[in-house]
Amino acid sequence: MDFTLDSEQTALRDAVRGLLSKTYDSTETRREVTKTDPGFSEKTWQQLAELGALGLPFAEEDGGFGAGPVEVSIVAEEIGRVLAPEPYLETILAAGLVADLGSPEQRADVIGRVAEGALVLSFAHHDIADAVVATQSGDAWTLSGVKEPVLHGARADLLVVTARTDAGVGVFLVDPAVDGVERTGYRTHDGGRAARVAFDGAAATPLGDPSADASDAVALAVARGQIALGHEAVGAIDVALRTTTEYLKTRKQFGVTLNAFQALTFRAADLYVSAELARSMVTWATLVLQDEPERAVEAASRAKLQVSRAGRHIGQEAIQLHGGIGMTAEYSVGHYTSRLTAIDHTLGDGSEHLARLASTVTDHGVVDPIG
Amino acid sequence: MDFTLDSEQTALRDAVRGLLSKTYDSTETRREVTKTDPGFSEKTWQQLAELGALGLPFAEEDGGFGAGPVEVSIVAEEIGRVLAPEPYLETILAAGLVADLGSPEQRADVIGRVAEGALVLSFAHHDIADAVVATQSGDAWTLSGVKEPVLHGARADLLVVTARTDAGVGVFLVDPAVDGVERTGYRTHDGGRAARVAFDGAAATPLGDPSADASDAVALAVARGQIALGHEAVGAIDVALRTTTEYLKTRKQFGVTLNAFQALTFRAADLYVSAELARSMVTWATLVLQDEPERAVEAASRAKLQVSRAGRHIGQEAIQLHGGIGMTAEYSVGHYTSRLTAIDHTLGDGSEHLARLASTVTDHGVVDPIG
Amino acid sequence: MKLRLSEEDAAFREEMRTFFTTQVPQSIRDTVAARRELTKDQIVETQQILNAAGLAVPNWPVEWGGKDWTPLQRHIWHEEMQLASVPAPLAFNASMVGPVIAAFGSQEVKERFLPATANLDIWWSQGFSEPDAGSDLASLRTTARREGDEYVVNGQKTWTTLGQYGDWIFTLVRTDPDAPKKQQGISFLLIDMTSPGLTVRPIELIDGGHEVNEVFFEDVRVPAENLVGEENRGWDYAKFLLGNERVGVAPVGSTKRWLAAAKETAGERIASDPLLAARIADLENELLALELTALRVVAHSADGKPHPASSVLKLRGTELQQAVTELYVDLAGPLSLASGAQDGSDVPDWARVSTPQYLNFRKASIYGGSNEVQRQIIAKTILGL
Amino acid sequence: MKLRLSEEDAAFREEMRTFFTTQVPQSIRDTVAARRELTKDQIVETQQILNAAGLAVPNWPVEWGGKDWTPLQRHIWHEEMQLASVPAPLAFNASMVGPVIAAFGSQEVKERFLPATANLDIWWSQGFSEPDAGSDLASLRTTARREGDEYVVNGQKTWTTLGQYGDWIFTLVRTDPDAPKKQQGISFLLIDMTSPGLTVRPIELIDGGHEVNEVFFEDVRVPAENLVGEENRGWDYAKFLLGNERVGVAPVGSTKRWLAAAKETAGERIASDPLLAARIADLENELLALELTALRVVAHSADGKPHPASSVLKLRGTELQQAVTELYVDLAGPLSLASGAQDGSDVPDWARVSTPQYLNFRKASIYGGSNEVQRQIIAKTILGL
Repeated sequence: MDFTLDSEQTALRDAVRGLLSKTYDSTETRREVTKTDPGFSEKTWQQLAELGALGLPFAEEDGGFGAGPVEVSIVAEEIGRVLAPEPYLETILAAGLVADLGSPEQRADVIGRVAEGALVLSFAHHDIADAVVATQSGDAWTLSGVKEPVLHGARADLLVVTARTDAGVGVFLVDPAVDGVERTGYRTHDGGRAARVAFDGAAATPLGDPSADASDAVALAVARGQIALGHEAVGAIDVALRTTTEYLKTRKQFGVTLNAFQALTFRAADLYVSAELARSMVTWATLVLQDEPERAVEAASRAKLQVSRAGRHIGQEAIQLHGGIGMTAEYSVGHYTSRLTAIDHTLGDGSEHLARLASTVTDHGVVDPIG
Repeated sequence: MDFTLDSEQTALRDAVRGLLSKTYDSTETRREVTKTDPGFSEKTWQQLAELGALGLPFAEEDGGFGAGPVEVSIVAEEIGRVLAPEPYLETILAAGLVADLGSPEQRADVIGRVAEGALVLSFAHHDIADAVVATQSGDAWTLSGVKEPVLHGARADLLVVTARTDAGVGVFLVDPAVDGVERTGYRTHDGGRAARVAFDGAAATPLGDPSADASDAVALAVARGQIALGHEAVGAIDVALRTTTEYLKTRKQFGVTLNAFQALTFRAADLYVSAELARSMVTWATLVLQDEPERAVEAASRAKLQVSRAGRHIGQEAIQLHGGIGMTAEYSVGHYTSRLTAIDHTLGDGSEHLARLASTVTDHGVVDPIG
Repeated sequence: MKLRLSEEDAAFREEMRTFFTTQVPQSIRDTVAARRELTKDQIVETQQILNAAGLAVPNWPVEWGGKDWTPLQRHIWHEEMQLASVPAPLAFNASMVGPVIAAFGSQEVKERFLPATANLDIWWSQGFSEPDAGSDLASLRTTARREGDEYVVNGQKTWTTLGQYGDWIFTLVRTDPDAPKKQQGISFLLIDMTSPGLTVRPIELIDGGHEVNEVFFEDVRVPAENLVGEENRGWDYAKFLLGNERVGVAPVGSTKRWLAAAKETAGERIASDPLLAARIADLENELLALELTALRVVAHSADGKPHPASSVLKLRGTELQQAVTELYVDLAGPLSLASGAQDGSDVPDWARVSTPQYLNFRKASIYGGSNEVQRQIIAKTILGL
Repeated sequence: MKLRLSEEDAAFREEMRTFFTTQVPQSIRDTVAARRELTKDQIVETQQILNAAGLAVPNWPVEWGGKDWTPLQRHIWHEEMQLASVPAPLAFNASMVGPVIAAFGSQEVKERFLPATANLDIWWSQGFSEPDAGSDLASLRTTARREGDEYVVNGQKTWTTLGQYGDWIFTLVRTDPDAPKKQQGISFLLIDMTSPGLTVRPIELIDGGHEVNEVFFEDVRVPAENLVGEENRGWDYAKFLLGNERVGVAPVGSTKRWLAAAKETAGERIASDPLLAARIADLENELLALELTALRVVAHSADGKPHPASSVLKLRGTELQQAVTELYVDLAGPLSLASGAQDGSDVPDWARVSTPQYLNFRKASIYGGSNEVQRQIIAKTILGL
């Protein structure tokens, strides 16, 4: 058991932090970037690729760098710290399905380009009404139905789409430029982008064997996304808490700095407790993903629930402890709250994960973290 | 709409408060009384009768005083303020079923003696395993089965027992001295008394028509008990909160009184909020019982839920804000916590009432308190 | 003690209910019900309808358009208005500056401002908070230097809600910088927002909306006749105003309405999700307890002064308001991200607005005396701590 | 980073698990599992079994019976002990006075006390708190006046847990009343509880149990050789001791075991009551997060000094412990009143003890540095507030 980063991992963290903290050096800079489409900096995306951040978890033979969940978490946490709007999570998650399910040709085609920063992927998974249906005609497949919201779906160069097949769930690659795909993009409250993506007989290529149910592969990919999101949240939480404690130390009211008010400092202490517990849980989930992937779906639910609680607690209190300034778009802390709220509701919120865990609570006695 | 006591009600409150605050003038006095069976003062019971407190809600023709739920609440709240251990709730609740269901003879026999303080009643309602069953043989009825815990069941002069009949639920009067009744009494954690009461072919007299289901009457009687308990809790909460704020004003630590610590005074403010909301809700429930008894079961659940929350919040924090002294049996505040815990789990705890309210939450749009 | 309304009060309630549900345009009420933003015109139109019926400023003295209502009637008026999704009369006019002018203004000031204030012919803005004077309001720095018949005002106000619509602004300004206590030396001054030297700058909030502003004063010249009451007594008037404000900002009725609408929105899901049902039932119970507390406060505040328990209403009222906004976000789930969805999106309106509203309502526990200030009031004034 | 234990640590865990589940009498472990009170003899027997195997005081220096374990091994030892329902070595001996004597005592004091302390031949009591010195421990008033080779001790201690069993008591006493700061002038003195003038008075707690005491000192004469370390340096030793105590009082393992047992107790009800299932799942998750935090603290406290985050463990650990006791009361429902039920009652044991335990564990957030003190430590030491 070991919770420390090795020297390569530390170097990766420092490199990503160096890049992102320079790029997003102020709330204003980030607001400028998110104001216009695609809602992120294509240049920063390239720089992330140059750092090697985009190919980390993928096999070297596919064009990746053969690293693992820990390295993904490191990048995600740095993204969370500055609320970098780049489509890292979406691309990595979708590319993960290509890596898991795709043929050697598909992998070679997609992964390498992702690693180079040449492809932004999007994972079109949420059926807003009836499920998107995949239909086979000879060797050809088409999709029909609507996915929404699809994060970064309007900008994406390639869509990884889940759809209903006779076997259950299938996963398909769709080139958004083909006929029968209509994308309507919009801003999300956290400065991100999402889209309605409508398929109407759109040509699609199966990832893996379309006559088999891909539910387990999708669940694992989603778990990886949830855990990465958890790290993104933990990064955001850390900065939101620091920003808040700094404010308490410097803001004066009634002739003293706010940290003279014990009612406020005790609440800050409770925030720290929440933050530490969340960090422990997502770190553990990453290690489960690395060392015991068969438990990853459960671990991801646990992490997501903990992060949901911590994100709400810290997001809400960070604003409250700031007072009015925390409500303004010019100041940083409200953006952290907005992003934490978005993370909570991406890939299943706290209530959903609690319900899942509740439904299996009698399957075990104690929970043993180390298996 | 009027939330003020009239002059007679105020006089009743003052009289009961005068009696009880003299009788239970200290934690030590109450501990002495609850140390030995029957766990309350027979003399105080008589004095309550002399004040007219025991016959309040019953019709004058039955030997009662023709008052109503408000008067019962006034007495209950005063009992709660000093944690008086007398079996007021049990007796009034059980006698209420006699008044509602009993024949004129049964009413004349029981109510008058209750009002005089000559009878302690107990309501044997909770089936610990299989339900107590009532069996008819000619005109005679017998009961078999176990009720536990029956509050003040060992001391009671007369038991009002719910039992399963062919029609559903029946209510029966049982003289505990008859063959086939075995009572084993014990202390409860709050200084009260309870008993295991086993019936083995014990002779019983039906209250009302045993061929009809008495569920509704039982539900109303229980609701009355819940609402009275709510007032008892509100009385206890009020004193627990006052005791705590007094302590904060006088106890010194680090050279200042505790009310110099804002983290503590803010928590006291939150306790006040809980206390006020609980008081509002039980007061309303009493008025519903008085003016719209058809809504009383729902109102009682609402009151019990609110009181459960407030009782836990204030019971737990009252000890915490005191520190070690709050843990001791010599000091008052822990007894309030103990009693509030007992009240919570008598006649349905917060979770049970929340589940009930949840199951009917779609039956209405807004809740209109005034009908 | 009794629960039922008197016949008179029941009739009054019916009258209010009928008025609000028939006399205020449906389109305005629909906007409120859907939790969308009102236009300035909609707010003005509503208040003028109410004012024409004598229902805009019932809390004012009768001679200035008020009603000689009981506190309970005032409560009924307010609750029915919220339940009917009628936008309340603009608080800056009806609950804040109006009562101050009516109580402390000269006859001239009253005649000049009160009728126009009641009818929203003047849109008032509030100029109290400053960047360095939040909860510690009395440390404000905006100065008004007397020069002949005028005051010369310099400084900055902030958090001026809807200041972009403002015609006039009522301000607290420092007229005696040498006063021994900072609460002394403050005056209550009315300022025409078209005055030279006065500029309004929008502040964008975290929900992307523009509802508050900064207001800058650079040698703004204000006729001395615009002073309300006496010079250097402004702090007293401000306390009077803030006490009134506290009562007004615990919108039980609108929160009840939102919660009822959430049940409709959730629909079948409630039956299949016991945790959701319990969460709603719990909120409903807490709201009922708060409403009943409001009724108790109303019943015991015959003297017209704000009851100290009004802090309970503000504190708990905003907590519950925020809890309901959070419920909507959770109901929307992944759809809650789609705040920017446009025509053609399959995301329903209520889900699109859920997160911006949740974020926006974080303000509720900050403004109008933050919840920390309310706890302080409860601890000090009520509990004597 | 890796999750799995090293082979060596996994083997260590297996060894501990085997020892605890086979070498400690089942009857003692059953008593702990049923949450019933242990007798003095059971506590002594267990510690002597552990000590014979070298497992009673692993945190002490090796020469006095300690083990050269890594922090992770110490953690595993502690967790496995709790999961196996083995009563931990008496904290007053193993975690409090022992380490202080080992670190600061003279060679004579070490030889005289440490072996007997490890083997629980001496039962130590703690004499720190006083009626007027709770969280503000340094304001203690018990005095020790030097007279020749003796100290004469006068004063009163309180909250002395299990003082009724105590052979000796380690105390903080004021040896220099004129010291400029109250933290100075305090000494750490060992006192034989059979000394004339020393009396122990039981304090009944609200659960009806007797586990704490007052200890009175009336001209108690104590040989000067019983002083630990230097005169007037006692506060430093006390801080060292309290830091160790904090780590020990976050019993994650036992709370986990209780919660798992609660699931068995609830049985079928979990499947039919989604709110109950969610409550348990939630607690389980919070406990896991806490356990993982403990592991992170362990992994980062190589230098042996208490990690500041140990305050998180105490604070959250006791909150969760209390939440589990509350869960039991709710599971018992009406049966939770039957705390005094005797033979013949149909109320199961676990339900009878539920409320007394709930009431008793209110202490957990008060003793060992109240949760307010822990928040203060977090705010100051970690957050710099």
